[in-house]
Amino acid sequence: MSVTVLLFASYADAFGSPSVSLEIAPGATVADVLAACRQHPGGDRLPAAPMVAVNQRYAAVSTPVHAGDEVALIPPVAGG
Amino acid sequence: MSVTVLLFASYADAFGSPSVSLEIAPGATVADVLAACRQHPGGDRLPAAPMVAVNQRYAAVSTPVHAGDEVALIPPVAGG
Amino acid sequence: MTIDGRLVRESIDPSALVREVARSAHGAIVLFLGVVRDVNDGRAVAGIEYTAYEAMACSELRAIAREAADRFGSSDVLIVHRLGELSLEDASVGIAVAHAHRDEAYALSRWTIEQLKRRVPIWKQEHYVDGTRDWVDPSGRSVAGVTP
Amino acid sequence: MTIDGRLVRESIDPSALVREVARSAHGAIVLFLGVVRDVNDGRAVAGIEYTAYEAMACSELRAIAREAADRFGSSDVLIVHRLGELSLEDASVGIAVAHAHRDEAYALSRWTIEQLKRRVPIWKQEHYVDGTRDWVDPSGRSVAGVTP
Repeated sequence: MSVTVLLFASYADAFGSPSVSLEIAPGATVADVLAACRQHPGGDRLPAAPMVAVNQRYAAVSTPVHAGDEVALIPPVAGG
Repeated sequence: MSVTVLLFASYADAFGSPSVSLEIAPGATVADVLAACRQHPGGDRLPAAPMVAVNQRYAAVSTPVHAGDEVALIPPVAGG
Repeated sequence: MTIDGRLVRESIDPSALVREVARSAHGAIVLFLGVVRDVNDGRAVAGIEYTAYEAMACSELRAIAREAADRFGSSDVLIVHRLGELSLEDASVGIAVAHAHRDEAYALSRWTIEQLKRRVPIWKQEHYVDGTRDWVDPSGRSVAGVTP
Repeated sequence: MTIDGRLVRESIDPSALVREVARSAHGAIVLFLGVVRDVNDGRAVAGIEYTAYEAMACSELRAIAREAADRFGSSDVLIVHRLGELSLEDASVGIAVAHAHRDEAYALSRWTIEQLKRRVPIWKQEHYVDGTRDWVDPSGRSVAGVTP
């Protein structure tokens, strides 16, 4: 299935894009999405354990990802 | 010598006046001023150890009082 | 640079206080406002009248602002206390402090209001909804027979 | 009653924030402002651009306001974060909290800004006086090769 991953700030710069489309297997988790992102050009610049949000909530690497979910990689936050 | 003592808030209410004039001996201290205040009508309502300011600074009972000094009895403060 | 304390009779404008302490060296501003509440010690409050030993209160406010700025270094501090008749929700005191960092700005703000409550010769008479009035004594001591 | 978080693009008005949280049950209001400083980590800053994952940032801001209000009870909490290009002395964040008592108001304010800095997906790119730009990473980790 196809999943779109949103990218922001330094991650968007690293990938050269505000999002990437990935093909992942049904039953995939956040860990699988991250592995697929690392194969993408620029994906080697991701830190060891980036924060990930699924449907606008912080998610664990074990969180399942379904078709239609909003997945986002969250660079270190710097609000305030 | 003559000293005018400023009174505020509940103390002014107790004495029925915003100030009292007292006669004290040369060489007198804040303690002497307080003793004279207690003889004044309403002076019995003062607490055991009221705060006193001499020339707009908090003073100890041992602080000397000179002619022309600005002496004030300071009720418990309640700013803020 | 602002290191000052003032007594005022008009209402306190939060934006104006903030403007006075803002500088490009400061990353954090903390504004504290003390506000007239509808209840104190279980009694329904209608308003408060603030009075002061004005000359001394002014010099104490300025001294506190100076001591606060010295304590934490490179800070702007402005303390404004209102006198006269205040209604519910009116601010009686405004303390604006600015510092490079927020840790210091919070500590400064807190230190300043505690000093003000301890030292500055200002008094308040609460007016209650039932028509009575009372001098407020935060220390718990009171002048025998003065309060109704 | 106000328990809310918002993203804005216009400048933050301290008096407007204070007005929204003021109620006659509250005796203390604390307003925190984060402001663009002229220096960060020893580099001269000319301005900052803030961006966000807007939908999630909004819901995190609201969640923090709600958690803060629940933590301390009977409080009003308003968090406003600005996005876009900011100049020196512009406020990037404003947090207004109101509570019956000042102890709780200070604690609430402090808790809220720390949560915001930890959780809300907002990023800043500093623009330096020397013409360079850099993503700010308060955690110290950075994306290899992305910063110039």
